[in-house]
Order: sequence, then structure tokens, then C-alpha cells
Amino acid sequence: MDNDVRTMLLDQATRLLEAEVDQSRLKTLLEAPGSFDRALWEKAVELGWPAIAIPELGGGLGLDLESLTPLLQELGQRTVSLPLVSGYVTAMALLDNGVAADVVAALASGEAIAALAFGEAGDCGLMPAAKFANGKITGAKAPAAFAAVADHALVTALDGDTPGLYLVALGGAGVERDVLEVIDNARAAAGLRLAGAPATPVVTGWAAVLRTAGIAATLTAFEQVGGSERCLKISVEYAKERKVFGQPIGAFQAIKHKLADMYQEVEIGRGCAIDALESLVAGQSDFLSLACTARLGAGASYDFCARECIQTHGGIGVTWEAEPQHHYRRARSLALELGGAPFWRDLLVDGQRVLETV
Amino acid sequence: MDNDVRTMLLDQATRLLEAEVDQSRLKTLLEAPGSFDRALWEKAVELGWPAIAIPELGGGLGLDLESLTPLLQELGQRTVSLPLVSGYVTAMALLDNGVAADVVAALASGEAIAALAFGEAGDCGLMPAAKFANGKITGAKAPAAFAAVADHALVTALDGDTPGLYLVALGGAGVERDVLEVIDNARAAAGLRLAGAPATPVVTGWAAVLRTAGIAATLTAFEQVGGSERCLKISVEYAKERKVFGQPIGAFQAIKHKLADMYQEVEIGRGCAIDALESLVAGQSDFLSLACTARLGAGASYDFCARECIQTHGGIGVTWEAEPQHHYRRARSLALELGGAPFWRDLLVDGQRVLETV
Amino acid sequence: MTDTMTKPVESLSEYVDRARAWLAALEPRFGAEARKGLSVEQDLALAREYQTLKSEAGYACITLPREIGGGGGTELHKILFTQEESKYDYPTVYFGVSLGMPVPMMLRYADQETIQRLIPPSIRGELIWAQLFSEPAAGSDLAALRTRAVRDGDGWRIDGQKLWTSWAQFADYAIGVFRTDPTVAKHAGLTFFWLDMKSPGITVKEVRKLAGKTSEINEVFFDNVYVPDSQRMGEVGAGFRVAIETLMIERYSVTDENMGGPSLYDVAKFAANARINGRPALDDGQVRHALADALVERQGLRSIHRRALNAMAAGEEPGPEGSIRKLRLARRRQIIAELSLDLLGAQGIALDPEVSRAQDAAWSWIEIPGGRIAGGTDEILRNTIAEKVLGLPQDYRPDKKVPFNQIG
Amino acid sequence: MTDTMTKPVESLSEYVDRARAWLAALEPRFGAEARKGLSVEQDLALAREYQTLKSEAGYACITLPREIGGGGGTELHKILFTQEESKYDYPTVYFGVSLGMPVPMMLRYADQETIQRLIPPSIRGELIWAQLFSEPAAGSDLAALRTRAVRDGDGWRIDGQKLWTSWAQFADYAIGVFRTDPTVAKHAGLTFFWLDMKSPGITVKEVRKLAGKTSEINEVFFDNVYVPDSQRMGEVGAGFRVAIETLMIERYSVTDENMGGPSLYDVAKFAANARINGRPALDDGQVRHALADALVERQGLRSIHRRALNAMAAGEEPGPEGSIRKLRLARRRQIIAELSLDLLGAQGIALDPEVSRAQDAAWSWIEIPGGRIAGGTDEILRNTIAEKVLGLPQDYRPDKKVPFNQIG
Repeated sequence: MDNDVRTMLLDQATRLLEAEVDQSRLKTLLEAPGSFDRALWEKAVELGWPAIAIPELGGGLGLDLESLTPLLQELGQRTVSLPLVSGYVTAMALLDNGVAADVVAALASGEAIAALAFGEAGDCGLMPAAKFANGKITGAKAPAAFAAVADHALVTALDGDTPGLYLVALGGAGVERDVLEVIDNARAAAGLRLAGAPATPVVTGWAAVLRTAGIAATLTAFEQVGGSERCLKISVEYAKERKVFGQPIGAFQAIKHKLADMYQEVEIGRGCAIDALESLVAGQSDFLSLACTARLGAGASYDFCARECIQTHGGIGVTWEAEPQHHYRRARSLALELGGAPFWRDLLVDGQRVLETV
Repeated sequence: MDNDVRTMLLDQATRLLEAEVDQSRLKTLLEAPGSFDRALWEKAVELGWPAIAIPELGGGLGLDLESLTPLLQELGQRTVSLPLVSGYVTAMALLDNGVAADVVAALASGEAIAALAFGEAGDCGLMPAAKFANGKITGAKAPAAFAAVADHALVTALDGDTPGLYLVALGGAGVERDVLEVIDNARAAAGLRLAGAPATPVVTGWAAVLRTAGIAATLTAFEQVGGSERCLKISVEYAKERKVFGQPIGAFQAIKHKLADMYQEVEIGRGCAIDALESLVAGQSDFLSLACTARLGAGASYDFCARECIQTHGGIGVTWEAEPQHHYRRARSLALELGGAPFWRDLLVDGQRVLETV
Repeated sequence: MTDTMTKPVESLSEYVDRARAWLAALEPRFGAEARKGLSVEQDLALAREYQTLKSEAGYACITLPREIGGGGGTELHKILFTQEESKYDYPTVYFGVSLGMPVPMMLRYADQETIQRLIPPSIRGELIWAQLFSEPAAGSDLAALRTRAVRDGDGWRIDGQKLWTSWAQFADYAIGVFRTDPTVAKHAGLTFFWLDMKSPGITVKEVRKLAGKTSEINEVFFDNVYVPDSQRMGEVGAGFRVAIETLMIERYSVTDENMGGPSLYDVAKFAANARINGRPALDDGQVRHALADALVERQGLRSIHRRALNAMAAGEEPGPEGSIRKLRLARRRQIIAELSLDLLGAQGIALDPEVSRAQDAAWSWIEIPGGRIAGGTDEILRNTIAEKVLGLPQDYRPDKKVPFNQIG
Repeated sequence: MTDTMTKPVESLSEYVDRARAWLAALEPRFGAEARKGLSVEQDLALAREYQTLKSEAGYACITLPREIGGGGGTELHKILFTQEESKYDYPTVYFGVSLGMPVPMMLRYADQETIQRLIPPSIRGELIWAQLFSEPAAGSDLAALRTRAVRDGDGWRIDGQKLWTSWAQFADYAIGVFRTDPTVAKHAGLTFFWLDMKSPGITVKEVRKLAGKTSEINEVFFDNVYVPDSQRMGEVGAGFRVAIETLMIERYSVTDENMGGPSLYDVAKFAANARINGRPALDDGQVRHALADALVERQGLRSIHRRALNAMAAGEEPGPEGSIRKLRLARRRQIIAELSLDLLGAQGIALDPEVSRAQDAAWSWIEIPGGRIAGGTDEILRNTIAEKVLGLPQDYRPDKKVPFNQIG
């Protein structure tokens, strides 16, 4: 049954995206800071996407995560930004901790949008400096995807020395959004200035924060894999078509081997994403380590593929009108939003110290 | 005048090495630990090589370092190991500090051989754990080139907390040599176990130790540049000759671009070596930073070129009989003997903090 | 003889437990300590004993039928057992080629009588097979091979020279590809045979490698060697296709993710003890970065490999994407070994002859260049991915349609 | 007008001191603060003023003669001045192409009258030149260009389209290469001209780039544009050779070792303030490794560049080895910018529109892909080194000897 539903969801998604999303729509989103494709989001809500993997008791469809990830991959291929990962991750954090059932329902129905505001200026990692005390948070969060349009944010903050996750209503008191020009304006990003913003504690402890970040990283990895796949695909197509010196550029080993390297990166990123997802779904104890490999593998893959996609396209690749720029921007944005690679490397290597291999 | 002498020295060297050194002689040296080509060394001594850059007041020829470096490059090309760098560096350390004039004279005349025993097991850097007290050193030194045959070693040790350089007579009491199998047996390497070995203080302080190591690194860089050049040369020749799929392998971009990368590495390594030497000769204050770039640039170049020289040669490249293995071994040996790359990177980056660029 | 495959309800974890117990019990007899100081001949004799025990216990050629000495298991059983076995230093290396490619190819091409006669003793390690492919002028470009097989009555006469033939010095039989028609294009004139390595006219000469004093690779010379036509595998002129079929089997045979070098776990343990200017190397970002890259790649490759094996178990043919694994792992071992030596500094040049290849950074480093060449160079594997997976144009091949004897 | 070159005894360090003082005095008028918020047109007007002052002071086209507005100095003077100038954010970018290639080429090929009439105002920034080379189907493969020049009495008529033409929107004149004979092989049928960009029939259309809202690159369309034969540079059919001559000049024009991005010194300062899990990033080995790699490469390239300039000053022609510099520096800026963003983490996505390209990691990262393509892609530059320096065989070029109008 699940398989049928999955196929149906993906078919619908492909048809919707095929009909709605084209290069000029994507360009428009890039033009101004804080852009969000609300019309597309409303159609996605109609199709029930926000609800897919949220359990029925939270108002969702209760399908498994494997029903959501192909859709994320499809979005990634088309550089479409919808707040599906942030909505799911926020809803599950609330649900697992029995907090704010109304918000869970609103996220599942698509009435509300969530942002994950985990990062801050000053450190590439996720350990917050923002302070929680007396039910309020004070501090500044780095630009977070969808924060420009979100109703709620899941925010990291310190209660004393203990990091935790808090739910903040972005329309409420003590919250100011800074909608900034960012590398990828289509991410509806905004920084948050929190000056005594009312906040609901969701979960405390570094391990819990990391687990939530790991879930977000694992799901994001599927968007990254989709983007990498697309970069490889359009690069291969261009390489077969574009001629120099009387041959398609794809007949030259400099390009052939570059594309072969892209293929390896795509498959390694995909492998890491699949394994992290399996571990998450199976509730295995190695999940965080696998989430790190998914984060790093899929992130490096997308960065590499986007960069070399431009290179393969030559001059056309650096124009505003061509497709590669969307991937170049999106790849870097996704690689940074949940914290920089050095942070995740630390997490992986420290985790490996106690992990037996097999 | 100097130019004439340089040309003459290099001509003599080329002729001697051409006549004496062939692949089978080099293979023989690789067979057994601690190998040293004493017959060749005796001929080199006859030609005055150990004396070239040692000042006349130390019994040398008093030529400039630019007369020695082309010869080092020539040795590097042919993977010939003679204790010229260790002899020069030891003699200059002694001479500059007015220590052991007899040893300086013996080194200049080639009667004596010196080894630089700077490294120890347990750290990739050069800060020693060996202790100097009451005129004696106790500690163990990592395998050092020429220590298997040397009469003297310049040894790092701590006097209290202060590192310094000491002269140790290797034939004397309290010294045991461990002649081990090493990556490159032709380096006449031996570890030293010093149990209260009598030692003459030469110079104290970390800065002085680093300066001496920097001089050794700069001169060694010319051996490394020579080795890299040779790897590139034989790789290009093989690539023009060896055919696959109806064309020389050098017609395929995978090989062409690999060789182009080798060329870049060779030239960057050479550039670093030249600039470090100029700075040393001119007595500039940026010498240590430039010595670091020479160490790292020429070392990485030789490692890269030797590795990809094998790869370019394919199956033949991994046989005992072929030339590339000598470079593969020598490159790694030279890159390790004066301390590992992470140590030199630290030194370079820490130095850069206070260095204005230009 | 224990019949291990009669319990179809055995779970994979039970299978692993049983394999672990079986392997552990043999350590005194076949482990690193027992093998220390043995000559190659003594070690080979020990290896044959071990291989026979494996065959009896169903741990040899795990995916082949029990009736011929295999294990009657799945690819998954094979990978699990191999993982456990690789924790020991048991003598298995002599049979890697023999059981990897020739035996499966014989099962596809030989008649039943031959299979019954030769394969069970091969799986027991009594017989060893070699693979006669490469030649001095035919490495990456296999179809450029020159060793001739000329019709002679009911058979063929072989003259020429093969190169890089692993374990030919101990081989009883071999499979190989030879030129039977030099007047047609290079790929079209080849034919595949199996043959008796003790046939008159065959001379084997060991080739010394860069690393180590003994070597598994050889030159094999053929002087008027007779092979009956009944030992032909495939049609006359179809040898290139059969050779490619053989190589496709080979591509999935890289199961050891450490490629014979230290595991990442061992590298991390090593780095925890190494020092950079007094700091533990494992705390240093350049070491962490290198380890993280390796761990990520390993995870991706594990996932790819597991899914490929599952697909093969479900009856699908292995695809050219199997090229990724060896390509990445060989280069990775080199990177990691070079880093490990850098962390040792001056001490890194020492080469302990007593230490196993799997434990020592210097040995790992000195041995790995061959890994980037044998079984397809890095460059050939990238080309394979580009052409066979991505459908990019083949390189220009001026000799492709020219009769072999007219190529310049 | 200060005549700076009348003191032949001025030492290089005195020269630098004088340049520093001269540059410092102009900061209020031409520095980053003064330029903030200007439209492109306003900035260009300011740039022309600055360029005129440079020409008067002998700091414009330093290696060209004083008589035409140059500096009468050496390559070494030029590199020293450029180094000092690059510490400011003065408006020089509009003249980079104009003075880089077209003006030197005009000095080689144009008659004296033309030189006297056009070059001094060009050096003063009053006139701007463009370079009409690339086309939609002719980027790396310049000789594939299609824009036709057909004989018409005493001149030629040009039809077609050029692409990636920097600063064409402001250009008064241009040099360029066109196809004059499509019936011969592609390299043989080209001819080189200079022309008036205000000629009837020329249309310029700006091409928007990945980064930024304004762009220096353009499409240039030619509709029956007349060019007198007297403006031909070199023989009819020799255009490819003249174009290559132009590109060789370009190859040594990369003097800014930061390729417009932050300097390594700035990156190190930045890393000293960035944090990885609370640790200063500059103390972290992965940052140190990346910085050390960049510092080593920079030193090597400085040495190569200095020696090449000295050789050029001594009268030698620049060789193809000049390809190294741009190849390495462009990719290095990308690596360093990516690392810097990684160190910023989530904050790294912010793109401050007020900050100059030379100061911001995100701007540096977003702009650099073009640096790996313009002026020879990484791949073309490697090929150049392989073929021109190392003498390796040229790639297979099936269209090389085919008449251009018969290429498929």
C-alpha cells in the first residue's frame, strides 16, 4: 500500500512541478531577499505534502519517511524550496515531547510554516549563545531558511549551560526578522533578533539538539542528492551536445573524467543518505554518525557537482539565465544552513572514537 | 668567476654520475638496510664536493650556496644519496658558533661524515624529548639519513626546557645505532640510542634549532626539485612512447593533464626553493617562512610527481626493475626525515600571523 | 563434514556468530603467529589445509553449490563471512584469483565432466588457477594482445608472452585469451581457452615488485604450447567478450574496504597516539578532515556495495558502476597511508619487516601504487564510468577498425 | 605634469615610496568611500578622471613610452605599482581589457598616425577598447568562430555575433577576429581587424552574470558593418596567429594574486576570529593545512612570475608557462572562499551588498566560477601546458584540416 501511495505522491509532485516551475519563475525568486513561492506552497499544501510523514495522531497522514524523501529529492533536482523538512522536523520535535499540539496540527495541515533557526554568527557549529530564561529567549540567530515567512521557529538556546530547543512564535513580541540578501534568495531566509521573545521549551540537552539536527541533515541530504543528480544530468547532456574542436566536449577525457567524478560523488552522497535514513527509521544507535556522513557526503557531492556543472558549461554556465547558478547557490546554502562542515566532521570523528567498525 | 666554477662543478658531477650511477647500482643499495655508496662518496670527496660552500676559514672552498644547489638538484634527479646537506649544515652550525673546528675541517675535507638526527618517535615535529645534562645526552632519535655511516651527528636535545643542538661523536661511548629496514634503504639511515653519550653544545634555543632545520630543508628542497623534474621527464617520455588504443598514452587528456599538473607542482616547488635560498643568502628576516614553503612545496611536489610517475607507467611502474620506485621511496623519505608536513605547516602559519604579505 | 546449509531458518546474525566461532577456533593453526617465518611454500601448504577446511565447512566459494564444494549461500553470506575472516591474517591470498574469476568462468563455459573433475579440488585449494590476460603491450588496452593461438588439427598452438599473471608460479590451470586471427580488427580476432599450466612449452618467471622481496606476479612464456579445441570457452573470435565477462566478475570482488591496508578504526587509534607539536593528532583538524572524508566515502561505498549485492542476489547482472569501489578505495588507502606517515614524522621511514601489511602505515603506503593500476587503472575506470554508465562518447581510437596486423 | 621617469637613479624602493604617497593622496577622491552608491556611469566618469591622473603621473601603462602617455618604466615598476594600487579600491576595472590587450596590439600593428590619434586618449581613459573574440559556438575553440567579414571594395562587411565581450557597452573601439574565408580549414580562414564600435550596424546587449546585477560582458551583433581594409591587422588569413599573439599578452596580465578576492592575509585574520565548536579556526589543522597550501602555492607563483617578468624585461617572449598562474589562482580563490564560508556556518549565506568583492568570502565565492573559465578554462590551460610546454601530442581534432564550411 505504502508503495502505491509513494508512487502516487511522486507522480503528483512531478506533474505539479513540471507544470508550475520553470527557469523564469526560479529567476524571479532569486531577485529579491526573502523570496518564497507561496503560490506553489499553497498547491503543495492542497496535495497534503506537509502532512505526509507526520503521524496521524499529530494530524498527519502517517506515512513513512520513505514516502517523503523521493519528493524531497524531486524538489532538490528542480531547486524548489518548500518548508517540508523544517515543518516535519519541528512537528516531530513537538510531538515527541508532547509540546504545542496545536502547532503540530497547523504544521501538518500546512496552515503554519516552521523554520529551523539553529545557527548563530560567531561559530560554524550549532552550540548556541542565545539565552533562555524565564520563558523568554534573548539572542541573535543567523539567517535561517523560511524564517522570512514562517509562523514558528525551532530555536536553539542555552538554559544556563544546557543547550535545548525552543518553540518561538515569529509573529509575537520580542522578535524581529532581518531579511537579508543571501547567497540563495529563494530560501526565504531571515535572521532573527530575539529580545525576550516568549519561547516554549521543547527538549533540553546537547544530545537531543544534535539528534534533531541530524534528522534535519538526513532529510536535507535527499534534497542535496536530487540537486547533485540534476547537475550531473544537465552536465552530461551539455557535454554530448556542445562541440569544440570538431567533437562533443564529452569526448574529451578532461570532461569525461570530471563527469565520472561527479557520478561517484552523487552515488556516495546517495549511499550515505540512504543509510542514514534507514538507521533513523530503524531507530539504530548509530544514527547520529550516519547523519553526519549523510550531511557531509551529500553536501560535498552537491557542492562539487554544482561547481563542476558550471565549469562543464563554460561561459554559459556563469550567466544569470542558465540553470547551473541555481544549483551553485542552493548547494552552498544547504551546506551552510545547518552548520558548516568542520562542525559535522568533529561530530563524526568524535562519534567514531567509540564506534567499532564493521 | 663563480659562474665558471659552478659550470665546471656541475659538468664534473654530471660526468661522474653518468659514468658511475646506473639502475643496478641503485637497486643494490635498496636491498639492504643502511646502504651507502662509499665508492661514489670517495670520488665526490676527491672532486671537493663536501667543501664547496663551506667558508675558506673552515677549510672549505668558500663558494656560494648557489654553487652547491645545482649539484644537489642533479643528485636528486638521479636518486643518489650523499651526505652533502648534512655535512654543510653541521659544519656551518659548528663554524657559526665557534665549536669543534677540527670537525668542521674534517667535514670540509670529506674525511668525516655527518648526520642530522633531529626527529624522534612520538611526534611528527622536531621538539626533542632527549635530555642533555652534564655534557651527556640520553634519549632515542628516529632513523636519520647517513647515521649508519656518519662519524658525527648534530642532535636535538633539551637542556632543562630549552631545546638546542649538540654534536655527538657516533663512534663514541653511549651511542648505539639501530640500522633498520626503511622505506629507502639507500639513505644509510640508522636510529640512535643515546645513553649518556658525550655531547658538545652547539647552539641553544628553539629559534636556532628551527633556523638550522630551515637551512637543511631549503637545501633538501633542491634534491626534491631534482627528483620531481626527473619524474616529470621520464613520465613525459614514457607517455610519448607507450601506446594504447592506437595512440600514445600522452595523447589522452587523463595523462596529459596529469603531466600538466606535475609540471605545475615542479615549478611551484622550484619557485619556493629558489626564493628560500635567496632569502637565506641575503640574510632576510623572512627566511624561516620561506624555508617552510620550500619544505612543503618541494616535498609535496616530489611526493605527487613520484606517485603519478608510477601511475603513468602503469604495471611497469610497480616493478622492482623500473626507475619510478626509487623516486617514490626517496620522495617520502625526504619528506619525513626533517619532520612531517603538519609540523612545517604549523611553523608557516604561525609565522604568517605576524608577516605582512607582499 | 558439517553441512552448514541445511538450516534454512538460520538468521544472518546466527550465521555470523557461527562463522566467528569457527574462525576463532582456527587461529592457533592458521593465524599470524602460526605463519610467522614460514617460507612461501610452507605458507602455501598451510593455506591449502585451511582452504580444504573452509570447503568442508561451506565457507569456501560461499555462493557456489554445496555439491562442488561451495557454500550454497548468498552474496550476503559471502560478504559477512569475508568481513569476519578479514579480521584474522589467515592464508587466503593464493586463491584470490583462482576462485575469483577462473572457477566461476569454468562453471559457465566448461562441460560437466570437466567441472566435476577440476572444480571441487580447486575450491579445496588443491588446484590453483591463473588468468592469462595482460601482455607487455596489452595492459589497459587488452585487445592489443599479441600472443598467438594457431589452428593445429583438433587444437591450437600458442606462442608468445603474458605478463602480470598472479600466482602463475603455483598454478595448475589457467584461463586466458589469445589472438587467433590477426587479419581482422583487434577486438574481433581473439579467442578464449582454458589450459593446463603444466603443458610442455610453458615457462613461468617471477616479476619482482616495488614492494617486498617475493611476488605473486609473473611473466608466462609460451613456446608452441598445445591446447585442445575442446578447451575453448566461447566461439572462435568471441574472446574479447568472454574476457570482459570475466572482468565484470572481478569488479565486484573487491570486498575488503581497506584494500589490504589498516582499517579506518586502526588509523583513528593510531592518530589518537600520534602527536603534532605535542597535540594529539586525532584532535587536529587536518587529521579529522581526512578521517571524515574517508568515513563518508566508506559509508557511501558500503551502501552502494550492499545494494549491488542485493540486486545480484535478486538475479541482476553486475553493472559497470562496480568500478567505483576499487577506484576510490585504492586512492583512499594511499592518502590515508601518506597522512599516517606524515604524523609519524622522521620515525615514519622505518619499515618493520615483522609487521603485517594490514597493520603498518609504511607497508600500506609502499604497496598501494599497484592497487591503482591492477584490475583497471584509475584512468580506465573513470573512462568506464563515463562511457558505460553516463553514455559519453568513446575516446578516439584510430586502431579500432584496422586489421590487427596493419596497426602501426 | 610630473615627469616621473627623468630620474634614472631612482631606486625601486624609492619608486614604491613615491607611488605609495601618490596613491594615498587620492583616496578621498577615488577610494571605496567616494565610490559608494555611484551608478556605473558615475563610477566610469570617476574612473576616467583617475586614469587621466595616472597617465599624467606616469602610472598608466607603465611599460609604454612617456610620449604616448605611458610610464616609460619596466615590468618590475608595473608589478610594484599594481601591488600598491591593489591595496585601494580605485576604479580601474573598465580599462583592464582596453589597456591590457588592444592597446599593445595596436602599437604592434597600427600605423603611426593612428597610434598618435587613438592611443594617448586610450591610455588616459578617454577612449575604451574591447576585444571581439568569443562567439556562441567559439569559446575554447576560438577558430570555430562564424562571424563573417566579406570583401566590399576597399573594405569589408561584417555580419554575425560576438559573445562575452567585456566592456563593449562603453567601448569606442575594438580589435577582433573574423572569418574571411570559409572554404579553407578553420584556422586558415580568419583575419584580424580593429574597428570603430560606433559604426552603423553594431548593437551591444549586456549579458547578465550569475553574480551581481550589472555586468561587464555583452553580446555584440554585427549587421553589415563596414570596416576599411586599412584597419586590417596582419595578413588576410593570418587572424588566428594574431589572436594567439593577443592571448599570450593576456596570459601575463594576471598580476593580482588574489584574483579580486580577499588576500591570504585577510583570510588568516578572518580565521583568527572565526570559531569551530568554540576553538579559534586559525588554530585548527584543516584551516592551517588549507592556508599553508595557499601560502606555498603563492610563494611558488610569485617566484615564477618574478622570473618571467625579469626574462621579459630582458627581451624574451612570454612563454606558454604563463598559463600556470591563472589556472592555480582562480581555483585557489574558490577553495579558500568555500572554506571561509564553511567557517562562518549558517551565517555564511549572508551576502552583504555594501561590502566590496575583495573583502567578503561570499562575494568571492559567488564570483569566482567565471575566473576558471574566462581567459582559458582550467581544461584548456592544462592542455596548453601539456602540448606547448611538455610537447605531448595534440588532442584528436577531426575538424582540423576540413574546410570550415564542410564541418558537420
